[in-house]
Amino acid sequence: MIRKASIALAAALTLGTQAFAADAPAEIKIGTLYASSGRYASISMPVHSALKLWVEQKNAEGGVYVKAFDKKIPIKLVAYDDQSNTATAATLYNQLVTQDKVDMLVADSGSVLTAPAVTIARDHKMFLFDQTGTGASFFSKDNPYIALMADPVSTIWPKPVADFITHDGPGLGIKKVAILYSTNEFTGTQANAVRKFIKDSGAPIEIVYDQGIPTETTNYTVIINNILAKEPDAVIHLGYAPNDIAFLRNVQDVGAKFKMLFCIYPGLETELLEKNVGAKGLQHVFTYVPPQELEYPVNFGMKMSDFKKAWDAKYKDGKIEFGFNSVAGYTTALVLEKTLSVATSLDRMELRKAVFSLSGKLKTLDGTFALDEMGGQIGELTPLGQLELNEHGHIKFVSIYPHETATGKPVYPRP
Amino acid sequence: MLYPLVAGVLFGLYFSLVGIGLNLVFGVMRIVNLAHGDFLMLGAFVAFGIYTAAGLDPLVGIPVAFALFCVAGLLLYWVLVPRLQRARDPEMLSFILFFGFSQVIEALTTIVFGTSERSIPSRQLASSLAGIRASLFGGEATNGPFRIFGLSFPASWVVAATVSVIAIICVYLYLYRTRLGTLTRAVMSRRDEAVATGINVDRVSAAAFGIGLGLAAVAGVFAPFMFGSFTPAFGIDATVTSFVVVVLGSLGNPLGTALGGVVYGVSYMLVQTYLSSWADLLPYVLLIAILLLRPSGLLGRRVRVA
Amino acid sequence: MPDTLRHYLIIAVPLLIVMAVLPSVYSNHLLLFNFVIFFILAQGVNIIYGFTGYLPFGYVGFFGAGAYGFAIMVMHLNAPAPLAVLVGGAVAVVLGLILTPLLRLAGAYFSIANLAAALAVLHLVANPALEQITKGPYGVALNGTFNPTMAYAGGILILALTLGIVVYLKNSSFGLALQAVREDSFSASMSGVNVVKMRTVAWLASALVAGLAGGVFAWYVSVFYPDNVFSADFSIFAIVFALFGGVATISGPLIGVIILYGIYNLIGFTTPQYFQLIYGLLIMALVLFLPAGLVSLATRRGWYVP
Amino acid sequence: MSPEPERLLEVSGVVKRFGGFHALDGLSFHVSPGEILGLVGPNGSGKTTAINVISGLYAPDAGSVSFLRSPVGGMASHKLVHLGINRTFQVPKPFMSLTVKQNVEVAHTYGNASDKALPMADLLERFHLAEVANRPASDLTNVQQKTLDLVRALATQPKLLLLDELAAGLNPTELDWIAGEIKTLAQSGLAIIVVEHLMGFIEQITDRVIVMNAGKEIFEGTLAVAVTVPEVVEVFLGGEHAA
Repeated sequence: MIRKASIALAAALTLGTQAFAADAPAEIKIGTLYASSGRYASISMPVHSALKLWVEQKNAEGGVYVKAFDKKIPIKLVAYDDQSNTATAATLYNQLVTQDKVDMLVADSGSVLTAPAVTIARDHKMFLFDQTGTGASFFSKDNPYIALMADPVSTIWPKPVADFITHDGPGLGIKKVAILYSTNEFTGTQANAVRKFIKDSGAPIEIVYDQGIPTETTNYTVIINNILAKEPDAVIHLGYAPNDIAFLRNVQDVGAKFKMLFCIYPGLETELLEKNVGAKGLQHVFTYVPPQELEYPVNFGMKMSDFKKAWDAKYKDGKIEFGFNSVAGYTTALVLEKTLSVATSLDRMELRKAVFSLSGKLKTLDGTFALDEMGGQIGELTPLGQLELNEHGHIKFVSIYPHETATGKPVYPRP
Repeated sequence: MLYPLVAGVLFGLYFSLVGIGLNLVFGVMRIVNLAHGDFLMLGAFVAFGIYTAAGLDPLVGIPVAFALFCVAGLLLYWVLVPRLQRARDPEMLSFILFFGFSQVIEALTTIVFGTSERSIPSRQLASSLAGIRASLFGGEATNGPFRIFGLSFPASWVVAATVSVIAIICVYLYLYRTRLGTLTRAVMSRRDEAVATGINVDRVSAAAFGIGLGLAAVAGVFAPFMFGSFTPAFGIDATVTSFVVVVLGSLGNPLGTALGGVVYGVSYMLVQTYLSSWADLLPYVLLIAILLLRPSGLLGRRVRVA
Repeated sequence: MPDTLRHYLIIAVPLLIVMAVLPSVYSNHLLLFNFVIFFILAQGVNIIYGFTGYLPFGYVGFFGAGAYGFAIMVMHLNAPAPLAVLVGGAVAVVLGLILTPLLRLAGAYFSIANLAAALAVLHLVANPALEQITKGPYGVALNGTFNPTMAYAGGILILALTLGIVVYLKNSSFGLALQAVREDSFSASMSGVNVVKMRTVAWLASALVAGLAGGVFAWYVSVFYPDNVFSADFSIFAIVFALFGGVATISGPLIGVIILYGIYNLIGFTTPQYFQLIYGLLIMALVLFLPAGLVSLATRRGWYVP
Repeated sequence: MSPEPERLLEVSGVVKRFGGFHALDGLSFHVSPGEILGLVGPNGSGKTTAINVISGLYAPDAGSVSFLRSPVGGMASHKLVHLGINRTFQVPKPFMSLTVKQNVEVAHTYGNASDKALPMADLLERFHLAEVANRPASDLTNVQQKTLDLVRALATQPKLLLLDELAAGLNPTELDWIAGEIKTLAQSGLAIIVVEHLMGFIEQITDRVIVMNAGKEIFEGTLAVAVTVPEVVEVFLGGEHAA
């Protein structure tokens, strides 16, 4: 039944595009979900807000160019609130596909809320634009209906960190490493990757502490003390934003001195972390250098500074943070726009072909868009950087590794 | 070994404060306040507001939050509870009612404040006392780490634990040294007999409800420091942990809650040290074990079984 | 028993037929499937709460255990999906057996302990130490069993089983004895009812249907994380739906699901913003004004509601 | 009557402790079929505890309870019901949301201790509950709830019936009526133990009384004799003062 319906739908669409190019739809329907409340709200809202910003901007210009109909068509964003509830998310994804019959399906943010969409897209043979669901299990050779837009897959994301430690570390005196991670898919996979990269490198690096702790952990005082007891030269903490906030605050509160300290979110959600941890607490912390610090050369869409301006103009109240996730949402939007401009029809395989044709060519404010054969994002790799204070006492990024893009030397040990 | 023990005691004392309001409300009215954690969250917003709007020491938030939520509790009591007490199974219904209420609180807070994490810089807490501390213990007039047995702990933990101890003593004095408190204890141990002897149960209960919410809000003032940050969604976890602490101790006994908090805190820190990834299993296992093996709690006498 | 037959004919059979036919006229099959799941879960809550008075706040534990039972059978033993669903049910029953001591607790204590138990199972399943067995926090992606049509059909069968159990309870002396246990366990045992055995049977029946539902849910969605199938929302929704309609009846929980889950989805589709708020207010209004559920509007007038 | 009638229930040396408090401290007595035995004593002397132990609510900590010559101490209540022991509660505990008929039906179905069928309708009629048979038990008056509790017990066709303050709260007419019914039940061969504060009522119906104090018996015989024993009188007066 379901299959029949979707084949009919696909057939109708193909027919429409080929035979009657003049019969263009009045609008292109893009279906997505967001979480206005609950656990994933803080990562979902910035992504979704960026998508909305793009839709508004494009519709003000009369829509986006759609190659299949060779004209500009306005976009209709069909968005439902899943409240961070995955069962609700599942029915809503299905609603988008079966009732609203959206032309393009975009997942909610994060792996947990993306998971239901993966099955549904596959079932309905609908191509899924996965924004930030980096879960390794989504991407397999037998599932052609997915591509990851904005974040690198978790298995390669931390490569620059591991490379820095194994290549430059021994020279700086880094011999002992501690890994502390939250036991969820996102950070757990990154921890596995770091461990593997370090072990496979053959570098003289010893992992002296390697512990997973529950994602709900909000105090690290005792753990920090335990790590200190192992006297590591570098500490890699992999957790979500609330974990990073609590961890970095506790490091300050107990006055722990780590020679090198890496955390994910000071780079990804710098505004949020600076508000919560304070600039001093972030000083000399190693992190990913987010695209908004890099001003990647752009061949499509707004560049970072323009995007930031547009964002500040639209979201004045500051309730939704500008940061990595908002860039991710906008990147997804750009991929959608570019895809429409090259796809010869809205058929799923054509959409897939179009998305993959962008790989390596599309350069957005998020870096170079590049996919592996299974749809995992392997471009847009975030370099390793270090946070320093500028003359006004505000946070600035110094890109450290890889050397090609480096803007400074690491401060090691952290004073 | 010493470090997790001391940290566990400090952390646990704070959790006694987190749980004590729930204990009062449940003990007196047999009302299960599933929105307890949400009042904690609102207390955190009070502290946050005081700090961001007026730049004041979050400690100022303690009397403000307490007064505000005491009054809110009294109002809420008169609106909700009498209706509930007339029902056949008030305990079970209150469970559901306050679940609905916690949803409403979370939704409204989210609508007003958004979903991002918020916090207050650690050095702001007790900033007004830093000078006093410097003169007493020496050192600079800042809130650097606090040293106990030569080990350093976050100053905010020490402040939170101290306030918790003071709060527990106050509750103890209220229950054992004031008339209203004595009546409260009477209602706790035998509600029907208390009614029969002509105690104004409504007045006693309303007071307990107000004080219970007030204490939750006071605990909330420290939430930004103890949990790193807070969001409108953090209430439910706090509620469950509060239950663990309250059940570990025992109903109606503030000292029991203090003991429950410390036992929870110390065992949490020990598990975190030796079996890190299992730390979150601990509160639940503790709760089930204590309910099955000693349902009256560590200090309790009353047995509650089917 | 003519009543039994009548209940099958006027409630169970029509509902099953409608749910079986709907997919051919309405294409959001997953929404229909979720309706089936919630029919099952709300009736499962009815079995244990409506007939014996234990409010299972951690009911999702059985659901999640069933889902993981299914996943483990498929991942490690390449079991055919229907067999794996049965194993899911069996896993839930085993969990139910392990948790039978909880039935010694009364009222809110039981509910809280049950919630703690569900969270404990979640943290156990999601622990990376068990990655070899459960895939820990990294989530399950099942290959080779995906078949929404069959999974939906399986859901209908489980719903039929569940309705069968509830109709039996409503019309048999066994069900009457259970209600007697709920009302007063002392009087029930002095009526010759083996209280412990009776409520254990009801508890396990309730666990079984939730486990089967979890298994079939896992079959349908195929890709999931521990957080998905252990989400507290399942317990909460099932309880609220059952209570809203009215427990200890056959029709009450069904009406509850149709109305509330219907509204939930309608609000979700049209005005998403204030979703949680409206829902919370609805729950509060229910407790304050209609504590015995919607069906009490009819029973108050002396009408019989099956 | 034969000089030594068969003993239906034999309680000997039963001890029941709650924490350090000895609610029963070596209680011994017996009761025979067709006999009405009164259990009297001041508040806290352990009468209700004795009933609770015999009906299986509590297991005795020491001593033995035997019924029809086999030990039953610590046996689960529902099994005792099947053997033929039943009771009423001081505060009646009907199944509030079930109808009167359903209340009796549960006991009738699950607790029947006899092979003979017992027509439920007759029972309801006899205890004036027929007209409210289809009303929920929560609608009944306190006295009706007490009678329902009794009917519920009788529906299991017990051989031994324990009545815990059944008479409290009844008016004189009701008292006479219920006394008559109890006597009729005893005449049919049922052994009955009555715990009661109303001495007139005890005098009216019992064949024999056990006077209890501090968890054990201090007198056994008729009430008329009991009031002449100084020890008994002292206990009661002391008890009155304390109360």
